Amino acid sequence: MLLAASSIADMLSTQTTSGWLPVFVAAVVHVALVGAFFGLPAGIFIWAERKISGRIQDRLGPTRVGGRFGWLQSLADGVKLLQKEDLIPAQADAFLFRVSPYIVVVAAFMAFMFLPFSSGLVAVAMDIGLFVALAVLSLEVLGVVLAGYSSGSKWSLFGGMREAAQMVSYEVPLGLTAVIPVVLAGSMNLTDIGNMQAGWASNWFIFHDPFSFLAFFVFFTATLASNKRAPFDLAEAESELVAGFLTEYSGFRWSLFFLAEYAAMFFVSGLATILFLGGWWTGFAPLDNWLASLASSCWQGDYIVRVIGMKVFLTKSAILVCVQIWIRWTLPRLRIDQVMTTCLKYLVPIACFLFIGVVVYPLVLLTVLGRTTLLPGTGPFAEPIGERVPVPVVRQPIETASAVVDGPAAVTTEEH
Amino acid sequence: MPSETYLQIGETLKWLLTIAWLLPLGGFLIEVFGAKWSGRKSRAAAYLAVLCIATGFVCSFIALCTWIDAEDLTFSDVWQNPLAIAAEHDDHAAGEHVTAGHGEHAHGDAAHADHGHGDAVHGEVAHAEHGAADHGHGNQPLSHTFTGTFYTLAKFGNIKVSLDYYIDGLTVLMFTMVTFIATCIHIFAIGYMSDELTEDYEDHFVHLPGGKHFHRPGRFYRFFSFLSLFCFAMLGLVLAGNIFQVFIFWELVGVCSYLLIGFYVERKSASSAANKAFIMNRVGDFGFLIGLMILWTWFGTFSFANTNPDQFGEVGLFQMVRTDDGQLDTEGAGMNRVAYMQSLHGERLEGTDGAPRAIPYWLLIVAGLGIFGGCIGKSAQFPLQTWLPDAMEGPTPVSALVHSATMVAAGVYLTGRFYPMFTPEVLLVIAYIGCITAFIGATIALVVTDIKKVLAYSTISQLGYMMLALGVGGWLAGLFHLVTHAFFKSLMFLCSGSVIHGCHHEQDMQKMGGLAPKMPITCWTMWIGVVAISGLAIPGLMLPYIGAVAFSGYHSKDAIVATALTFASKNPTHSLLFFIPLVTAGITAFYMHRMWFMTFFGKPRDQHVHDHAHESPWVMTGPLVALSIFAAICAWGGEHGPLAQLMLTSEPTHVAGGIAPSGEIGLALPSHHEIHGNHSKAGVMALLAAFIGTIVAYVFYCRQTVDPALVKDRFLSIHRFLVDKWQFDEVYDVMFVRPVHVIGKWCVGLDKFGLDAILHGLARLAIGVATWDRKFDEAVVDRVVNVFGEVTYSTGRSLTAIQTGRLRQYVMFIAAGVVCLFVVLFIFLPR
Amino acid sequence: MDPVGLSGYLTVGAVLFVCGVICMATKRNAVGVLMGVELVLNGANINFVAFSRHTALGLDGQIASLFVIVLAAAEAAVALAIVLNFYNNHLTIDVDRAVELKG
Amino acid sequence: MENLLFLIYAIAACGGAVGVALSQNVVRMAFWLVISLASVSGLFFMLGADFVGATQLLIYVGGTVVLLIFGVMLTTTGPYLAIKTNPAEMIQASVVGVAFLGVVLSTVTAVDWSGNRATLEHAGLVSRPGSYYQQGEGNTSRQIGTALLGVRFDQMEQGAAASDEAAHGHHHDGHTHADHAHGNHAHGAADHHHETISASPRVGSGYLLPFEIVSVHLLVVLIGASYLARAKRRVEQAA
Repeated sequence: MLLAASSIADMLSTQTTSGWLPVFVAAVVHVALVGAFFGLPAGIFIWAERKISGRIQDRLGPTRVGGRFGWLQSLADGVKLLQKEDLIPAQADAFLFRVSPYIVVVAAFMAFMFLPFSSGLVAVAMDIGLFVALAVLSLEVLGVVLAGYSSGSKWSLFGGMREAAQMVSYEVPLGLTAVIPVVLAGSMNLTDIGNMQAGWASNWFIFHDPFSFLAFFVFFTATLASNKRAPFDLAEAESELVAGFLTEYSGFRWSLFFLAEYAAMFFVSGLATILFLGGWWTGFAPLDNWLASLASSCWQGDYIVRVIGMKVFLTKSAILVCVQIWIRWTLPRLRIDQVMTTCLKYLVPIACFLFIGVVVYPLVLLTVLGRTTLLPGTGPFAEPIGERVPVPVVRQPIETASAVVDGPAAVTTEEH
Repeated sequence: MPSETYLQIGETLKWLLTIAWLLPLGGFLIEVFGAKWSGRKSRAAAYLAVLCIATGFVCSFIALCTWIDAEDLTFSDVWQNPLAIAAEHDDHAAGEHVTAGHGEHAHGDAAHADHGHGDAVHGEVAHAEHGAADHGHGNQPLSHTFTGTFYTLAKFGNIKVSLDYYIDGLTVLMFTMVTFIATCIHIFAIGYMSDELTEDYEDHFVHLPGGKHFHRPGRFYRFFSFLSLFCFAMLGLVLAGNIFQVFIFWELVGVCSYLLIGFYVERKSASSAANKAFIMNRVGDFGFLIGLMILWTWFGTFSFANTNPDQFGEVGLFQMVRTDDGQLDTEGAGMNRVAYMQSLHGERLEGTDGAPRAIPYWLLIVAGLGIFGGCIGKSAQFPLQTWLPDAMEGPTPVSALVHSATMVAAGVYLTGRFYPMFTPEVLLVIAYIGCITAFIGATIALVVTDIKKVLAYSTISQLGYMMLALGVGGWLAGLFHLVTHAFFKSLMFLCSGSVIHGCHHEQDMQKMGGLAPKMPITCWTMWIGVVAISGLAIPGLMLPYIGAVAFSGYHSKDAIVATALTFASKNPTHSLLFFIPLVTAGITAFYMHRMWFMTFFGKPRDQHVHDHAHESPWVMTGPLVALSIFAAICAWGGEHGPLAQLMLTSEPTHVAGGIAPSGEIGLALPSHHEIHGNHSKAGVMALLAAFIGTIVAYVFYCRQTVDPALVKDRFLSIHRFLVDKWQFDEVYDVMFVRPVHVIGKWCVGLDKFGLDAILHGLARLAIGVATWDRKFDEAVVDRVVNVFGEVTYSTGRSLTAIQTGRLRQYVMFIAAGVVCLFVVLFIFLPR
Repeated sequence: MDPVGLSGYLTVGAVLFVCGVICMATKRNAVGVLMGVELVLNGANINFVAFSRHTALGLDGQIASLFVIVLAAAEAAVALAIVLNFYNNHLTIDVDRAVELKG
Repeated sequence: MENLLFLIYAIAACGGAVGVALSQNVVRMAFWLVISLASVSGLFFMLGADFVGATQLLIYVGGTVVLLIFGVMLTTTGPYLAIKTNPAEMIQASVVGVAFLGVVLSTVTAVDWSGNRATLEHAGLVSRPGSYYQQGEGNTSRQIGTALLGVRFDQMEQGAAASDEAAHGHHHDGHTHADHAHGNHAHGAADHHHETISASPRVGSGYLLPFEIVSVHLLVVLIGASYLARAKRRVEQAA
C-alpha cells in the first residue's frame, strides 16, 4: 500500500489483465518522477538563487559554466563536492555524524511521496496526505539536531539547539494554518483539496475569505522558518556560528543537506500552492472546464491533462520558491529571541484567531446574508466551493482514479 | 356568615393578631441584641418598645372593629331607653344575645331578627361543613370562633405540639385591652424609668458596708426589653389555641414577672420577692401540669377546639366535653360516673374499639381543679396570694402591668377560657376560693400604709371577686370585671407611681397628705380610679343611652353581686357567697378612699416630702388621663353596653341558660334571665355598701372626725392580725418551711452516715480491684501488645533494606515479580 | 505464504515492551528511563492497533492508541520538567543519586 | 510483499528497541528510539491505521523525541556524557527481560488467534471495515472522527446486517473473490456499501468526553511543565 499506484496503473490495468504489471510500471514511473523532482530543484534553485541574489545585489552571478547564464554551475559545484574528502572530526560521534545527513534527506524525500503534482499524480494517495506529509517533513529536524550534536563542536551544537527550538515552535502555527484549507475543503486529501479550487481564481482558498487570505501569509512565514530559510536561518547563521550545524560537514554529506534544504523549499512551496493557490488548476474557468472535459473523454486526454496540470503546478511552486529566495536576500536575520517571540507571541495567537475566524465566518455569513458565500448568485465567481461539494465536472475522472488506487494493494492483501 | 366570609375574616383576624403578638418579640430581640450600640443613655429602646406595642394596639383595634363588623353587633338597643330595654329583656331570655336557641324564639324587633338570622345562617354553614344532618337544630357552640395552626413544632407519637390560635370575642378584646394598657404603661415608664438613663446609677435601697450605696450602670434598655417580652408572652397566652401552648406562655409570663419583679436584683427584698413569686407560681403550676396530663391522657389532644370548616381535623377539648347545647353528657353515679365525649356531629365519639369514649367524672373534676390550681398561683388566690404584695418590689410600671393587664389577668382569663371544662363541683371550689381571697385581701388592705401595698391587696381582693363571679356562674360578670379592673387598677398603679416619683420614692402613706394641690392631675385621675373600684354611682339616675351614671367598676361589680345574689337564692346553703362579697364591697370603698384621702388631703404629715413633691411630666400624666377616660367609660351601658355584648359573643353556650340542680352536690347555676331579675336589688345593696364605706373613710381620714388611732387601739389584736397579713407567712413557715428544715436535717444525717458509708466502702473496693487490674494490665496485656509492636517494628526495620529508593531496582522487582507470578500460574494452573 | 497474522504484531509489541522494561531497569540516565517508558507504551500501542485490525475491537483500539500517544507526549513533557528540576537540585540526571527515599 | 514489509519494519522496530536498551550514550539511544518508533508507525500503516501512524510520526518522532534530545542537551554537563550501567546489572536485567519475554511470547503463542479470527469471520465481523470506504482500507481518519462523536461506522447495528451476513456468508465470500479477480475493486466497494446500507451505524456515547478530558489534560500539562521547569531557576537566581 505504501507504494500504491496512480492513474498510470489505472490506465494500464484497463489495457492488460496482468495483476502485477500496472503496479510495477506505476512504481517505476513514480520513483522516476519523485527522484527527479527531489533532485532537480536542488540544482535549478541553487542556480536560481545565485542568479537572483546576484541581481538583487546588482551583480551578475554565475555566467560561465554551461553557456550564457551559467546554468550548469550547480552541476559543476556538485561534481566538485563529490570529489572532496569526507572529513569526520576526531571529536565527533562518528556514527551519528554519518547518519544524520541521511535522516534529513530521507525525510525530505519521503515527504514528496505524498505530494500530488497533478490531479491523481501522486505516489501515495492517502486520505490524510497533508497530515502525513507534515509529519514526515517534521522528521527533518531530527537529522539537523543529531548533526549538530554529533559534530562535537560548540557551533554545531548551538545550531542544532536553535533548530530544534525553532522547528518545534513553528510547527504549531504551520499546523494550525494548514488546517484552515482542510476545514474549507472538508478533507485532508491533498488531491481533493487541489481539485476543489478549480474554476476561476476566486475559488482558490487564499481568496475564500479574509481569514484564509491572512492564513496563507502565516503559513508561508512558518514554512520559511521550518526550512531554516532567511530571515529564520538561525541554525546556520554564518555571521555568528560559522555555519551552524553544517560547520564540520564537507563534501558529499554537506551537499546532501543542501539537497534536502532546496527539496524541502520546493515541497513547502508546492504544499502552499495546493492548499491556497489552486494547485494544478489555471485559475481561468473556461480553460479548466475544457481541461476537465478533455480528461473525461479518453485515457490519453486524461494523461495529457495531468501533464498540463503538473506544468501549472510546477510554475506556481517555482514562483513561490523565487519569492523565498527574494525574501532571503532582502530581509536581515532575526535574533533567536526575536524568532521565538515572533512565533509564540504573534504567529500562534494569530493562527488561532484565523482558525476560529474561518470556522465562524460561514456561520456569520449564514446569519447575516442567509448564504455561506460572500458573493451572491451563481455567476462565474460563485462556484460552490468550500462547502464540501467539489465541482462535479472536475471530480469525475478523479473519482475513477482514486477508487482504483487501492485496487492492486487490496489484491496483494487478499492474495492467498 | 358564609363559609368564604368566615374563612376570610378568620384569616384577617389571624394575621392582625399575629402581627400584634410578634411585634413585641421583635422589639425584645432588637432591644436585647441592639442595646450594645444604642448605649445606656439612649431612649431608643423605649421608643422601639412603645412603637411595637402601639402598633400592636392599632392592629388589635382593627381586629376588634373587624370582629364587631363581622358579628353584626349594632348596639342599637343601647341607644334606646334603658328602661325599655329592661322591660324587653323581661320578655326575652338574655341568652338571645349569644348563639343559643335562636331557632326556637320569635323575635319582636328588627334588630334581633337580623341578629338571629345572621346566627342561624352561620350555624347552618358550620353545620353543613361539619356534615351534620339536622339543619333545624342550628346550634354550634363554637361557631363564633376561629381556630387553626400556625406551625406544628413536633409530633411524638400521639402527642402533637403545635402553635395554634383560638380567636373569639374574648381574645380580640383581651388583645385590645392588653395592648392599650401596655402602651400606656410603656409611655409612662419612659418618664418613670428615666433615672436609669445613666452610666452610674446609685441605688439608695442597697446599703453597702461603710454606709455607702450600691452603684451600677443604668438598666433602661433592659427594662424595656423585659417589658416587650412580657407583652409578647401575655399576648401569646391569649392567642394560644391549645392548653399546652397556654402552658408555655404561662411559664414565659412567669419568667418575665420574675425578671421584672427582681429588676432591682441587688436589693435583697426584690430578689426574694421575685423568688417568692416564681416559686409560688410553681406550686400552682404543679396542679396545672397534673390537669394537663389528665386531659391529654383521656382526650388525646391539647387543642381547645377545631372550628375551621376546611379542616376535618381532630376534635378540640371544648367540643368533646360539651354537647351541642352545651351540657355535659354524663352517666352513672358516684365514682362510676363518666362523661362521654362528643364528636362534631353531635354524637358520642367512638374509640378505636367502637365503644364510646368517656372520661371518669371525678377525673374531669381533678383536671379542672388542677388547671384552676395554676390559676390560683397566677392570679394570687388563696392560699397562694402572698407573693403578690411582695411583688411590689418591682418598679411601679411593672406593678401596674402585672396587676392589671397581664400576669394576674392570665389566671382569670384562663379560668374563663377553660370554662367549658369546669364541672359544677369545680366551679363551687372556684367560688369559695374567690370569696375567701376577696375578703382576706380587702381586710388586709384596711391596715396597710404602703400606698402600693394597698393597691396590691386591693388587686387580690378584686381577683377574688372575679373568681367568685366565675364560680357562681357569672362568666360574663367575672371577665367583665377583669377588663374594667384592668383599666382602673392600672390607672391607680400609675397614679401611685406618679406619686412615688413625685415624692422621690417615698411609698409610705403616713408621710404623705395634702398632695392634691401639688399634683392635681394625678389626684383627680386617681379619684376616677377610686370611684370606679368602689362601685359608686349616682343613685336612681338612669340616663337614656347611657344607663346608670357610674364609672366602669359599678357596672362590673353590680353584675358580680347580682350573680352572687341569684346563686345564693338558688342554693341557700351557699348564701355566704353573697354576703361576704357584699361586705367586701363596702370594705373596698372604705380602704380605697382611705388611701386617696390619706395621700392627697389633710395636712402634710411629713413636711420634707411635701416640700419636694411635684407633678410628674406629661409623659407620665398623659397615660394617666388616657387610662382614666377608659376607666370611666369603658363599661357604659352596663350589661347591655358594647363591651359586655362583645364578650357575650364568646360566652360558653351552657352559661346563659343556667344549670338545673344536678350532681352529688346538687348545685344550680343561675341563668341570665334569673340574674337579670335580681339586678336592681343587688345593685342597690352594693351601692349602699359602697356609700357606707366611702362615708366612713371620709369621716375617718378627711374630716378626721374620728381618730383612726383610737379605733386601732380599740381593736389592737385584730389590727395586729391584719397587719401580719392574717399571719399567712407565719403559718406557711410552720407548715412548710420548718418541716422541710427538719426533714432536710434527717436527710443530711442519712446521707452522711448511711449512703456515704456505703459509697466509701464501694470506692475502697473499686480501688482494690483497680490495683489488681493494673498489675494484670502491666504484666499481661501490655506485654502482649509490646510484643506485637516490637515484631512489627523489627519486621519493618528489616524490610527497609529492600526499600533502596532506587527507581531502577523497583522496576526490576516489578518485572521479576510479574515473571514469577506467571511462572507460578503456569505451574499451578497448567492448561 | 501466509500473511502475517496477529501473533507477529504481538511478538513485536512484546519485544518492544520488554526492551522498554529493560531500559527502565538499567538506565541510570533519567532521560533513558523516559525512553524506556516510551518503548513500553509503544509496545502496548502495537497491541492495540493489531487487535483493532484483527479482532472485533474495531476502531476502539485505534482510538485508545491515539489517546496513549497524546498522553505519552504529555507525560514526556512533565517528566522532562521533573528531570530539569532534578538536574537543578543534583547537577546530574543520574537517577541513582535520587535515594532520599531510602528506607 | 506484505510479509517482506512486515519483516523489515519488525526487525527495524525490534532492533531499534534493542539498540535503545544496549546503548550507553543517551543521544544514540534517542537515535535508536527514532528508528524503532518510526518503524512502529510503519507497522501501524500496515495495520490499516493510517491516522494513528501519522500521529505517531508527528507527535512521537517529531515532537517527543526532539523534546527528549532537547532535555539531554539542557542537562548534560560535558560532551558525550554517558552514564554507564553496571554490566552485572545489565546481565541481571537481561535475564529478567528474557524471562519476561518468554512468558509473554508463550502467552501469545498459547492462544489460537486463527480460531478467533475464524469465529469472527463466521459472525461477519471481519469484513466490516469496508462499510465506510473513502478510498482505501487504511483511511480511517473519518471513521475515527465520527467514532469520537459516537457514531460507529465500523460497528453496524446487528439486526439486518448480521442476519444478512449469516444467511449469505458463503455466497458473499465467493462474490468478493470474483470481484477481486476482475480487479474491479470499485464495484466491490460499492457492493459492500450497498449491502450494509440497510443497517445503520451504531450510535453510542462516543469518545467525546475522553477527548475533551485529554485536551484539558494537555493544557494542564503545558502549564504545569512550564511552571515546573521555571520555578527552580528563579529560586537559584534568588539564592
